[in-house]
Amino acid sequence: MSDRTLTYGQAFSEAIRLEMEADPNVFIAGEDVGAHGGVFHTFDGVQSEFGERRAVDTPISEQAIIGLGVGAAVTGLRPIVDLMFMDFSLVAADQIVNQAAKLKYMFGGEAKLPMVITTHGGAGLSAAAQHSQSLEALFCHIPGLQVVFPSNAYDVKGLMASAILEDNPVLFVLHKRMLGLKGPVPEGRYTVPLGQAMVTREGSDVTVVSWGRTHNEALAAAETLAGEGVQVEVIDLRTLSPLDTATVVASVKKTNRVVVAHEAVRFGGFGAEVAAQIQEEAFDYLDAPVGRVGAPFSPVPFTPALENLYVPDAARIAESVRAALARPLLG
Amino acid sequence: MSDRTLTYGQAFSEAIRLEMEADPNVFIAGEDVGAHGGVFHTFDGVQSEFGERRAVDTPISEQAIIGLGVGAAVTGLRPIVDLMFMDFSLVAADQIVNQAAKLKYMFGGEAKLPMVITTHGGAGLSAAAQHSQSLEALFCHIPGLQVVFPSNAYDVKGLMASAILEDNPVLFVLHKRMLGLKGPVPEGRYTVPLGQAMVTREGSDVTVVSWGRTHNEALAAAETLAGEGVQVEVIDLRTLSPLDTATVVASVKKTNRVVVAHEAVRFGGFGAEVAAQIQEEAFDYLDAPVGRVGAPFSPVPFTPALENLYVPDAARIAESVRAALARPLLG
Amino acid sequence: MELTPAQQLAMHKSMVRIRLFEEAAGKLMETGQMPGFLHLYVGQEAVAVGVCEALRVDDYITSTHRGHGHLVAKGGDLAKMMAELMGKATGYCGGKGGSMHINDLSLGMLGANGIVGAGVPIAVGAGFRNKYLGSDQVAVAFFGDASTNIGAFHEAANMACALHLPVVFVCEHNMYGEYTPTEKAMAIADVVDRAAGYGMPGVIVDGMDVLAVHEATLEAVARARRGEGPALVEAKTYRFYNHHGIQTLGVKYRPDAEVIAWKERDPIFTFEDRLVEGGVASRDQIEEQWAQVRADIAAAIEFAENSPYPEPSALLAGVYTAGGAK
Amino acid sequence: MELTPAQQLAMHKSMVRIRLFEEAAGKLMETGQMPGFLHLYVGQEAVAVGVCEALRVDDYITSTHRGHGHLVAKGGDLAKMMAELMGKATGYCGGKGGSMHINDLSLGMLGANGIVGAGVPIAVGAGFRNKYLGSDQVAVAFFGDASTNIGAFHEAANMACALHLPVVFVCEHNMYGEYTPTEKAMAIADVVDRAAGYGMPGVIVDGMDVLAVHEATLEAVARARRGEGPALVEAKTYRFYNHHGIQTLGVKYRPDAEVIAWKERDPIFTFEDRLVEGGVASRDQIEEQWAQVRADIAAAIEFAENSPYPEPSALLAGVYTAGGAK
Ligand SMILES: Cc1ncc(C[n+]2csc(CCOP(=O)(O)OP(=O)(O)O)c2C)c(N)n1
Ligand SMILES: Cc1ncc(C[n+]2csc(CCOP(=O)(O)OP(=O)(O)O)c2C)c(N)n1
Ligand SMILES: [Mg+2]
Ligand SMILES: [Mg+2]
Repeated sequence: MSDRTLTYGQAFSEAIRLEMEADPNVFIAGEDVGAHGGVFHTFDGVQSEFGERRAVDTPISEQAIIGLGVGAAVTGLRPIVDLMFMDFSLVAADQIVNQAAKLKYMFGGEAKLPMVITTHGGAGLSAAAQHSQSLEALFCHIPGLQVVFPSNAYDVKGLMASAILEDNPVLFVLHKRMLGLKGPVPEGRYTVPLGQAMVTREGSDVTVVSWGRTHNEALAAAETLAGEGVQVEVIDLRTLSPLDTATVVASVKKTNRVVVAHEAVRFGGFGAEVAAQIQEEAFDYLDAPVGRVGAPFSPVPFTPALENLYVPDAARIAESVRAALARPLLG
Repeated sequence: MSDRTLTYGQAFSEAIRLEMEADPNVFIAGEDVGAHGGVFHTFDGVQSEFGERRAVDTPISEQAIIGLGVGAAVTGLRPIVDLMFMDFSLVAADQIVNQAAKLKYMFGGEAKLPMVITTHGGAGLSAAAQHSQSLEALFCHIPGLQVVFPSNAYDVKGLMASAILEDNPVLFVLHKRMLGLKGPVPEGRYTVPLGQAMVTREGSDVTVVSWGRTHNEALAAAETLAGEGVQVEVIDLRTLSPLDTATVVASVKKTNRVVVAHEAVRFGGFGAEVAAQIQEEAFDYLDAPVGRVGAPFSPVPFTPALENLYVPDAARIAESVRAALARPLLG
Repeated sequence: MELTPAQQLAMHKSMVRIRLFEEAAGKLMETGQMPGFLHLYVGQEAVAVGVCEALRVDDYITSTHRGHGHLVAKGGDLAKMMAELMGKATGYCGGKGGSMHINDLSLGMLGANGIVGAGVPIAVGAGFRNKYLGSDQVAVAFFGDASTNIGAFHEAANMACALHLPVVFVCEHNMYGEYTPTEKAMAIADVVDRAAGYGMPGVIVDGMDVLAVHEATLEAVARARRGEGPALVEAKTYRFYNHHGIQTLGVKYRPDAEVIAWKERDPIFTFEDRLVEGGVASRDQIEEQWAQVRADIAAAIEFAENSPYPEPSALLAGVYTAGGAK
Repeated sequence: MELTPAQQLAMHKSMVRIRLFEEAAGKLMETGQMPGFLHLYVGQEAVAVGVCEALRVDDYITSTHRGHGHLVAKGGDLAKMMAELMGKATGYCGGKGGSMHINDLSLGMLGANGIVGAGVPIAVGAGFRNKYLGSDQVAVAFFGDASTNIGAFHEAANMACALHLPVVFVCEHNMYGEYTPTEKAMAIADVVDRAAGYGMPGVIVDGMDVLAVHEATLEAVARARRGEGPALVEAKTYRFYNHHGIQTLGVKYRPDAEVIAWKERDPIFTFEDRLVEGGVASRDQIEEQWAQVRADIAAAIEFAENSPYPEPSALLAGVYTAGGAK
């Protein structure tokens, strides 16, 4: 590992700048991504390095932003198009789901659609119900898309490089509460492959599967539980679609107990898919039901007094792990 | 049961007409729902009975159609707004998810939003990737919405009446391949309560949970399996959100084996939530993993040669049931 | 229709209420007492007030991310607003909505909105309701210049015209959408050029002149009430602070000189000069209004500060309405 | 720029290809040999052909649910089209797309589209690509009159103008969107009235006159190639069959007399009269063209009928592209 550190947000813009240097067909477009460097400054430095031609400020037109990406990608460019807040993906859902995701298949497989849709998800800024959602479950359900949701600066850079180099549409989600989080990031170009989960802490008693900001809560929960004598194995999915079931199942076969934790609403969340697959593939190894931690069934509340209760944290993950462990062995 | 029969589609328009007679604030709006009676004729007779004021043809503007519903509902009317094909819900996703679903909560709970969003989902008409989707999983994940997907004419009428009388936004999905399916439907007003699943065939060996068109495939599979000496209990969820977990879990506790089957893409589908809940609540009763049947991970293909392979049918459900039964008892 | 001195003073007071409410909120945000994003309305007061003075309590409005001014102008309760912005249980949304979802259904204010353009179709729905019920109420959609580039605006404008609904579209053209000058986001200078594409009349008005805004809106509203369909009013205005937060000068995307020039056209101070010059009010009367509002704001802050945060049990309340029309 | 006789005959042939392809497809549908929905282009041939004759092979077009005509006019292979409509493995999309997703990337035809308006932003993306690469290629978006009421159209039109892209917007105004007369869906008669709202020129042209369409498009395309930005061409036209399927007269929403009146202005027959009267072609030459196309269509049908359906293994192929730029 490098001793240079960057923030999660800086790692993102560095990946973009390096890939734009490497390939003249890569460009960024979106609202305020150019002169302003993005509302969260995750595109800082791109326009100053590459100019207005390759760092394009667009009107407030999410459908046309994605459509611009689709049209440019199918004709040979490699667009990175930004949606600012993940909530706005709903404004552009037709272009993402009915166009970008399906175009290649509908066209008989000949087309190539190398585009990255970037966005900022998650709660924690008191931004209320329309600026705080974690909507990854919606897009994981859509064949033709890939969905990435990193938890640290190193992965942000490496996964973003992979996403840009990828020939399929990728939805790349940054968690907006993690943008300032620092971590070691090597200087040059490197990739972290899409579709590979990572065991970020080894343990033998129970597995916690997670991603994004919740993954770091899982690590914190593991630390707490270590103090209680429980060895938690933590897995960061990193890419949600395609799902690296093998890594998850291998861990569960070792620990026999597992909790899936995410920030999104629990009901119908992507954790359900992970849980369903685990019980399908490791049924005989499970000593307790697959636990799931997620947000309760409500929109994200504005006031910190409620938002703090809403967002799943280390304490709730630890609680769910304890419940999984408390379960007596049967038979 | 009445001996009068109506089709699935006729039951729908009858529910609307009866509720419009009962409440002058109920109206319908959408593309071609008025003079033409809807592209699938599921609104036949409404404009001729109630006139253009209460059966409104709109421009092709799905966002504004839902917005019209939201604005009319929050100011006291009871709109029924139509999206024609379920795929078009993606065009209007912001208004459905960020506005209709969340408005009441964001407003502190004071607002009332009695509106029904109607649409026609499902494959089977060679309508290809943008006119054949089953997207219920997307909307089940959204707090504030309710999602209904009936499998027969009786339920269509009763559930639609409930949806119209309900004070919350309801997404009401008709399966477009079932519109001509006849069944007994009583003449007058009646309701089938939202949020209640129904055991449509009793059995002791294995449970199949399903909804919509796939439910009828499940019944067919149960028939086939009965010939093999297997007694399948079939559950029609009818309402997906809120989910009637209790009925499902009670059945699984009796049969100890279960398959969840739906037409939507399996990965990230609503079946994952049902499966995850079953293993959470009936873990000790399960003699086999919860099986899941759904469409493969691709867009819906156009050609019948592939579409027939794509859509889960009775044979695939039966196969999954056999796999669940083949599983030896452990411990 | 001439405005009475009392009406003009009321309009002045309403603008001052917006100004002082916003500046107080800005200060509270600066000192960490106000969570979330604040999009201040300061500079644009003449638009909200000029428009809402042309409305009745039972008329509807929809608003934007920059919505406090619209609620104040529609008669909003400053204490409940301040409490909401602080996330308190006594706020308009019980603390669950915050700045971007503030609303008062009893005043026909159908909500600020965090999604650009999304309020416009909702106003069309309210307009539909008015026509459906045979009422002469109107619905006004407020939206920014840059918001007119989003599909929802277009669909709503067209639908209101196609269905001939009593909706007035009020565009607040403040020359920017976030940090992008609107001239980069559209190839036209005036949003009003879009009105003809829907088949409605449009008018440009000086958004720093409350009387001009009022007059133009009165006409559009009267038309709508008479059942003559929608109209668009474009008010040229300016936000004195940053897109969100309280920075004024020294931002990268707006020349300081531009900000200063617009501030010289402050909608409140220029109106005060006219009131005095026209003999409608004395400087003392005006100062008295400011003092009253200052006291109201202080009381609002006190109310908000002394209010409790919502109980944990509130978290899941209000996702669904119990009951129905059964 | 005068069109040579050869060009005019090519345009005539292209229109005949559309006509006969569509009518053959309609018949096959009627007899159950063609699955799915067919939106026939018959009646509108002059638009696709007039426009595409102004384009180069390397220019891009996006299309609609009513897309066969656009692909034929861009040079599409009738056999691969027919095979696609029949769901065969040899079709343009290997049978996976069908009528609503037919495309030929090698001809710059970026697809029919099942979502109203959704092709328009994609054309803007292709236009962006052209400008980005410094190429003089243009992109044309075809769309229907009623599609201009959807948000995606609006966003795309505005974005093309804001970014000054080489995009030509071609509206085929056939007076209906499905079964709704467009006059009920918009309060304006001419879509061209929307052009000014984006800051682009717009022109109305007789969509039954292939030469008029061609001339208007040539100018818009030349402008775009010169880097002068987008333009809108509105062609007034009519579909001779039902929204989908082959019914002509006796539908509830369109008066028979209206259909008959438009059919009298058949874009092919009126063009033939002009060719003959102008001495450009003889009746025999024209008949010969029909005969050639009839033979092509028969061959296309034979090819399609004799083609296999895709293998089951095709089901999951092509959801993702293997590899990448690594
Ligand atoms: C759909 C959507 N896209 C982007 C945003 C982010 N955003 C919030 S305000 C804003 C600018 C709006 O500009 P304008 O409509 O002119 O209003 P102003 O802020 O100038 O009052 C943007 C881009 C959003 N909230 N919703
Ligand atoms: C988003 C969306 N809404 C509705 C439809 C259904 N639909 C298909 S074609 C059509 C009418 C389109 O009318 P127009 O654009 O005028 O084209 P035309 O059919 O007249 O050629 C409609 C409503 C759709 N495909 N997509
Ligand atoms: Mg603005
Ligand atoms: Mg049309």
